[in-house]
Amino acid sequence: MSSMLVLAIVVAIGIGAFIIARQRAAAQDDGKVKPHSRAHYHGWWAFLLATLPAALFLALWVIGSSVYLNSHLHAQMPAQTGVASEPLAVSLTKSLANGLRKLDPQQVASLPATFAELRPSLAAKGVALATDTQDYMISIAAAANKVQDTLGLVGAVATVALSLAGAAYGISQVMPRARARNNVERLMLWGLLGASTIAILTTIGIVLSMLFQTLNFFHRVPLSNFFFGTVWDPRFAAAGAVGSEGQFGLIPLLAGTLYIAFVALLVAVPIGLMSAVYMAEYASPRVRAAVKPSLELLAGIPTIVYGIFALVTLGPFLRDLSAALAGGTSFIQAQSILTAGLVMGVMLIPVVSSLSDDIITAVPRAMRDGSLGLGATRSETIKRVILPAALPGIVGAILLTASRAIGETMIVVLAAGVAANLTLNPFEAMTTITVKIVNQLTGDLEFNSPQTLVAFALGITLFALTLVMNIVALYIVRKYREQYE
Amino acid sequence: RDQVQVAGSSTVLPYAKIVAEQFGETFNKFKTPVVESGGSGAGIKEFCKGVGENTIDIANASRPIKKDEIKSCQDAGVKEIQEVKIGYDGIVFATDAKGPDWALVPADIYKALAAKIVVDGKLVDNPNTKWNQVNAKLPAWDIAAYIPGEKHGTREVFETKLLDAGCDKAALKAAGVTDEKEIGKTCIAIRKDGKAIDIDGDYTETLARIDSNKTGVGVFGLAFYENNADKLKVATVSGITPSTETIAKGEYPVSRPLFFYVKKAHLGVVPGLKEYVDFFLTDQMIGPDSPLAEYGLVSAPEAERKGQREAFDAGKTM
Amino acid sequence: MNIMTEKTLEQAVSSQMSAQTNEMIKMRGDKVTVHYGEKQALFDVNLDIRQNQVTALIGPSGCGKSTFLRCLNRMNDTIDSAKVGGKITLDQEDIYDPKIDVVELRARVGMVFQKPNPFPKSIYENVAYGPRIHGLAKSKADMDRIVESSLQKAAIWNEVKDRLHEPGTGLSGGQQQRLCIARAIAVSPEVILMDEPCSALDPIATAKVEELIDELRQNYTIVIVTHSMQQAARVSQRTAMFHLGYLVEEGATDKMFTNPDDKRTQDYITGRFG
Amino acid sequence: MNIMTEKTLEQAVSSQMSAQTNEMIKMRGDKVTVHYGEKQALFDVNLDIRQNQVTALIGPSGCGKSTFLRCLNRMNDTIDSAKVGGKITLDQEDIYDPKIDVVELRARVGMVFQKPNPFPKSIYENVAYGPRIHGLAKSKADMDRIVESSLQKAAIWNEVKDRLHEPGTGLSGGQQQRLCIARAIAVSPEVILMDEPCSALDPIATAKVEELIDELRQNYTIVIVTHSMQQAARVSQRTAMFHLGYLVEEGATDKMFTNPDDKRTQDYITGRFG
Amino acid sequence: MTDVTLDTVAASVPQARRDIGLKKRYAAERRFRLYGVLAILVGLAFLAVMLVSIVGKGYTSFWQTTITLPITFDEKVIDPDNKRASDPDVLVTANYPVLAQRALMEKLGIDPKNKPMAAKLKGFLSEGARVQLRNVAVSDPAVIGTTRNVEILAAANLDSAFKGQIDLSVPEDRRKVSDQQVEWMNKLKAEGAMAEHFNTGLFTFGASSRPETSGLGVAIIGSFYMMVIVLLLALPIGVAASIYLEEFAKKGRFTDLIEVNINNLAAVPSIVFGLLGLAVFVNFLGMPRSAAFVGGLVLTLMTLPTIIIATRAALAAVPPSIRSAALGLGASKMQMVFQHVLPLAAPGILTGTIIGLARALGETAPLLLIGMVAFVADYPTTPFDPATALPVQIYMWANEAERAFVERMSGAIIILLVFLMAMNITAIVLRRRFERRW
Ligand SMILES: Nc1ncnc2c1ncn2[C@@H]1O[C@H](COP(=O)(O)OP(=O)(O)OP(=O)(O)O)[C@@H](O)[C@H]1O
Ligand SMILES: Nc1ncnc2c1ncn2[C@@H]1O[C@H](COP(=O)(O)OP(=O)(O)OP(=O)(O)O)[C@@H](O)[C@H]1O
Ligand SMILES: [Mg+2]
Ligand SMILES: [Mg+2]
Repeated sequence: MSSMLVLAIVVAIGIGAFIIARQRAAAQDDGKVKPHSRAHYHGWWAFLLATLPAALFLALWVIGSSVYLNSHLHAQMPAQTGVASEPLAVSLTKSLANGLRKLDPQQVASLPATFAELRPSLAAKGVALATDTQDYMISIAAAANKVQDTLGLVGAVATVALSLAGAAYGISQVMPRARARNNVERLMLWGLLGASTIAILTTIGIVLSMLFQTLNFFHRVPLSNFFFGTVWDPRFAAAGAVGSEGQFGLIPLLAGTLYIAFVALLVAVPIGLMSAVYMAEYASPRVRAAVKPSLELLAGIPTIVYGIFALVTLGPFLRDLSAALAGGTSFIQAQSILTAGLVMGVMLIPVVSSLSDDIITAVPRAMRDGSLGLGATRSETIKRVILPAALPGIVGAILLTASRAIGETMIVVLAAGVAANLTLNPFEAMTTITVKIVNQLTGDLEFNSPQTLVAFALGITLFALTLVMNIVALYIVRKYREQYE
Repeated sequence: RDQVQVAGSSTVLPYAKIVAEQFGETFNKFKTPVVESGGSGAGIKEFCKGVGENTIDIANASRPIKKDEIKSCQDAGVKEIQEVKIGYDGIVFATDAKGPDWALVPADIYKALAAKIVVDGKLVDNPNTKWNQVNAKLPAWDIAAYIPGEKHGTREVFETKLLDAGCDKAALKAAGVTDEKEIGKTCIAIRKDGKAIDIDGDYTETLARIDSNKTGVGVFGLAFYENNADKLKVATVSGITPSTETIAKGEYPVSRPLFFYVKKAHLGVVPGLKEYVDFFLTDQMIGPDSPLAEYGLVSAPEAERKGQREAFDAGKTM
Repeated sequence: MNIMTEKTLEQAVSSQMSAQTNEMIKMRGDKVTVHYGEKQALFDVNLDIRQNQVTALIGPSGCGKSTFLRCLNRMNDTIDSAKVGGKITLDQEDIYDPKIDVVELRARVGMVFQKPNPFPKSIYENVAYGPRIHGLAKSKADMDRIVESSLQKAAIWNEVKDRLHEPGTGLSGGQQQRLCIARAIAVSPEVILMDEPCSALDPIATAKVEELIDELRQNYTIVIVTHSMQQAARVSQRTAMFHLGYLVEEGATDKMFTNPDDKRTQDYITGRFG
Repeated sequence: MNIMTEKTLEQAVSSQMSAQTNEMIKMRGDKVTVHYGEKQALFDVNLDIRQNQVTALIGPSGCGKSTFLRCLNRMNDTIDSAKVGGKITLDQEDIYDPKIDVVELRARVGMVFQKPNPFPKSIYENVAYGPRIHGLAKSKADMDRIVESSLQKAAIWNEVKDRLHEPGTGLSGGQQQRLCIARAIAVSPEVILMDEPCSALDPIATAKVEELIDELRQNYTIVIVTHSMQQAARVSQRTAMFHLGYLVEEGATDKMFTNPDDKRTQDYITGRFG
Repeated sequence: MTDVTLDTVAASVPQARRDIGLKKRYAAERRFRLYGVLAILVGLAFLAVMLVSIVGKGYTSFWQTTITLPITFDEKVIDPDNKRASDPDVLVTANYPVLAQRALMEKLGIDPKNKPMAAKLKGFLSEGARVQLRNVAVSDPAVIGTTRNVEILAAANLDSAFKGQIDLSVPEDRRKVSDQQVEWMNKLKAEGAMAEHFNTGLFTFGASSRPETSGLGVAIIGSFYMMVIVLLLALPIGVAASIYLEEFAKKGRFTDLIEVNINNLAAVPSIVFGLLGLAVFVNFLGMPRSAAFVGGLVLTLMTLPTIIIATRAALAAVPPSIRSAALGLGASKMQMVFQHVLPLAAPGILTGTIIGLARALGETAPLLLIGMVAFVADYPTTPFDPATALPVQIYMWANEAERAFVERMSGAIIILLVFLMAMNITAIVLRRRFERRW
């Protein structure tokens, strides 16, 4: 909390610096020398000088002092910690120290010697502590709190001093020819750069949050079993029970993922593309304005609704239809790749159509004129000139669609089921990687068994898969983009 | 934090919800506990993260906590865990309400759903395609069974109490499978030709599947069946009709206990935690006439409930 | 024409006779007006295009040269807001007649644009595109022949004969423009319209294209828009001067550049404005 | 300038003196080369821009006129592939010196583009934008004065004074172009660069802008790119002829148009090419 | 002369008309066009089917049956020892259901001593009656000792029966509503005491295990918090990132890397973002579970790629002439971007943002892992309190055993779709208003 206060002080100093610097700059403008930057840029520069280094220092100081405290606590731990491990003892002490902060000052002044005595007063303040917190930790925790207070105070003073120094420097920098605008803009640029790295940080975060469990999984299940296994049968994690060691073959899931995505694309791409062509090339602006958002609504319907539709309506319909066609025995199962692909395809129509529509409209008019001027009909122009020219963009759109298809869970669960088969028959059930990620994570399985951990391995595999797909997409787009223009 | 936080099994969730809601209504000074769904595994994982404000207080589980899990709990400082058994969940077979009556024995289920069975002394891929091939008394329906998926605790019960029980081990041995382990495996291997369909979702999904395939057989929780008795017809197993009574008496063979686990370190610290557990354990909640029983929980026998209350009050940990 | 009535035949004969006196009239604009939405861009333009001659349209920017040119093969149809009035005939046939098929018309009246716009396909495919959609080649060999002769007529065959299957977009600007001309020739049009065909080219490329236009005149009727009077003087036999949407003056190029009737033409040519 | 050393001061004085003999040199290009990626677009161009004169850059399309113009206020910096070599000075100061702030440079060397490009804001805001970012007005009244005088200098005040707060995009093409000129004047530049400022305008609007350019010459140094020799002849005092990236010839406009030294200039002017 | 004329006619008649296969080509043209129309019709037909099935199932959830009963707030039942002045808990814990039960029996003319008859009343009134009556008594203690008409919620099964959703041909022991109850129901209906009203509870109640007292209150607040957080974070960050990538970054490896990254993040299954949120925000940074704030952060990360992709396209579409104009006047690049380019790109940015928000509004999976798929009955006061979200509530209701929840689920889907449509319309309207005018 106190670092928040310090931060507030720093900001206040910054505001002061802003006002002073701006006034100074305005006063200096006597019309003789043309000032380089406008007054408020000087103000902002002073503000930034007063706040940024100080805030940065504060952040480092806070991190540094917690690292220091940690090692300090480690050093203080007796050889016999009395609990399972030393790190646990340290963390117990830390929570104890945090708890002590909730107590009144006089209570802190007269801390009881044993944890048993201390616990009720802490519990009264709503502090939950592990029962095997040891007595010796009380004194260590109290001392640690003192150290922390001192560190905090030093840090606060230093931060404020730094801030004041920055403000003073910033104000002293105010001169007609000083390039305050350039300085401020350079910092803004850093800010923008920072924002754009969030994508990378997210990726790193995703990989890191799955990596340890993935490694743990591969510790127990050999790589080859996972990547080349053709049977997915993880079994329920009944430790010691017969047949508890399952098989974790990726192949059936991968095949299912690709197969279902393929069928979905088979539905979404022709329909979406033709809709886009019609909207871009034939439809009047009024029709287009009505149809485009309507189709986009398809993408907004929660996927569970599609799933239920497949489960309750479409699946049985296809089954009965096939029964009627084949005279008795149905060759389409109620839950099948076909059903899932169909429904998912419908959901993805707007993704294809909206993106392709934009891309087709972006094909230069000169291409269209060139073809029409030779006496080609509209459709000939579209088929032979516009679509080939728009191909890279369309490929990109299709890949994005494929990514969405790969990532979809609910529809697959309800329409194609969860059985990991390996089949070529589109009328049978199959399942996908994403489905298994969700199910293995949310089941009744033991949480640190391979059965659950495999979800993380699947997650990373899928992540790598889509990454490769996107690199390929980028490559294709680049390669073809160079061709026209 | 002024609110009890619960996470875990989605089987226990409806019960915990009822208790939480009534708890909130009865004890005006406490907020209604938050009950997360997400599966026993995920619940216990959160439970075992450690002690303190940003960890949960209770993990619901439809299976007992595993040794490994207790160990990781302890490694994280969660030393004292109190186990509470709230009752039993009956697992029933049901078909569409308009169909004929069904009477099953474990052997039927084994013969219908196992991957391999012994025919004429040889172990072969399951050739049965209709129920009446398994047992002449059953209707001539195509075999289509909706069984719990591998993520469900119910699956384990299904395997041990039905498949394993219905498996003719002697015949297997005679057919040349001698290794004990191999026998165990063969007994619980389920056919993968689309006749046995895993359901990873909830029972609503199974119901929807039966709705759309009137000759399907589904596995449900007793509670779910009772809530949908107008659409479903339950099958007897070994001649016993499943009901709270027959399960409580131990006559109906397929049931499993339901649990929750309490973090003792949070007792008396998180407001309402102790009261919530106490409230849960009253007969008013889990007794034979309680709302939970009405919803479908099979109450534990009187003595067992009393034992649970006493053990909790005494602070017995695992 | 195959459904030509007695009367139109008569007309054709009579107009033919008048043409006999000097050159044959290939296309004729009669009180052509064009509106873009509210705005009128052309006012009652009457202009004849003579067979096997190069007609140049000149005038300051925005005067309606391109607009008139695009009326001649109904490329204005592709602009929603454009409305064409008056009458334009090709061989005495009204091209805005509903009976007229616009696809067929454009096959007869080809167009080359200001910026070379080859399709992102191979050189061969660029030229083969038109014959292919119109089904002009009976066989592969036939097509090869059409492609070769078109490229030869467009004076680019020697430069590309070894790289027919490389992309047309890889050529230089001048080559691209000649490729576009070859593409237009490949469908054997009767009239070729060119809208500032050299404005994106460097002087050397321009010279080549101008030479080519002069040669093409033997077999085709050509209409060219240019903002360069020099170019008009070099390549055309007849010149039409536009100003603010009106046709100011029209006549033999020699006369136009030496002794124009209209003051505005004189001012424009001598650089008083534009 | 405040950090001017003794030496540069000396230089300045001496060059000032030499300029005294005829006109003062405002900007000077010294062996300017420009590459776009691999392709060289300008080759060693040496050209002086004289104060209070209009310098016209002419030459066929693609010869590098715009490229050279854009070097003069470093607009080429915005094209990633463009590399500028050689030296360009403004009042003897190297404008490509790292010490020079490019924003400040552009405030001194303003630019007007081929297509009028007013901001989609009100007329007033269009003109006030420059003074505002450079902090040239102390008060609202001050700003009003700047806007009015700029619009007056651009000879458009009478046409817009009643609709200052209507969008600038609602004006006609010629008015828009004069608005853009007013916008450029408002920041009190020393040099104004114009890249084909009339090519999108009709003859009447063109005449107005040309008149304006002639008036502006009293207070500003002007460089204008035009593809119309007529225009160059009308508005400029000096003309520079470019061809294929080379400066072919440079001199007083009268002389260039009557008696050019270079064969190419002559050919171009008489319409032999371009 | 004649000869000559004929000759010239022959010459002037244009070369014999070539056969360029027009008939076939126009047929192809028509076919192609037809495919386009068909494709659009197929899409729209699916939309119609989905909407009809959702609305058809869900519209009844906007009505709820209530029974108007004259409740006597009997002091003997509520506060037998007259201690309510000293102990406010008395009013809270009183046995209110008895009051409702009594009133109902009176209304139906059942003798309270007729125990078997009285037992059949079980499941007639909602258990929520307790809270309903308690709220009346607590807010206005003066009511005690008087009689007042209160609209008590009917139990879910009765509500379904009233709406005609229960098949009465099923044998009585297999259905949830007994014949006797149906008879009473019809009686009350005839008297006008039992009627359907607009279901405000659907919008105001929190989660509940009873269909009739469960609503979307908590979910709507949770979704609202999350949308605000996503808007406040994802929009500025996304726009900043796009500006950097589109306007400042040198096209090269770094931009390629970010571009691939962003496209890939758009394809990552949403549950993976949940894993990330759990690991980073809850476990590493110690933020609370089940909180809308964490949900908002997770959805922000999920939405960013969409916003960035759309914003970059919008920025790229701003004409270069505007950029040159600003630069030519001596504006710095920052000034150019923020004062000219960004305002002109606003419509495109808006569309992208709203599309991103719409997706975020419909996501369940990432919320599962951070504990937002939960039973939450109390309203969250801050974004740090436990909350749920609209799609979560839909998902949870879909998994309920009681059938009355299915109806509510469809109702919730309608509400979600209305929100989505509202967002889309906002996007279109805003777009029109900001539409560039150059
Ligand atoms: N698509 C259009 N919509 C509206 N107005 C148009 C359109 N095309 C041209 N115009 C207007 O019609 C008039 C004539 O335009 P046109 O393109 O024919 O001129 P031009 O003589 O070809 O000029 P340039 O030499 O610049 O090409 C101009 O005022 C122009 O602004
Ligand atoms: N951004 C660019 N990238 C690559 N090449 C360019 C670029 N801009 C211009 N060029 C090339 O540089 C050469 C000179 O171009 P510039 O625009 O200066 O010609 P110009 O004399 O202004 O012609 P015009 O009269 O057509 O405007 C041309 O060959 C052109 O293709
Ligand atoms: Mg034109
Ligand atoms: Mg230029």
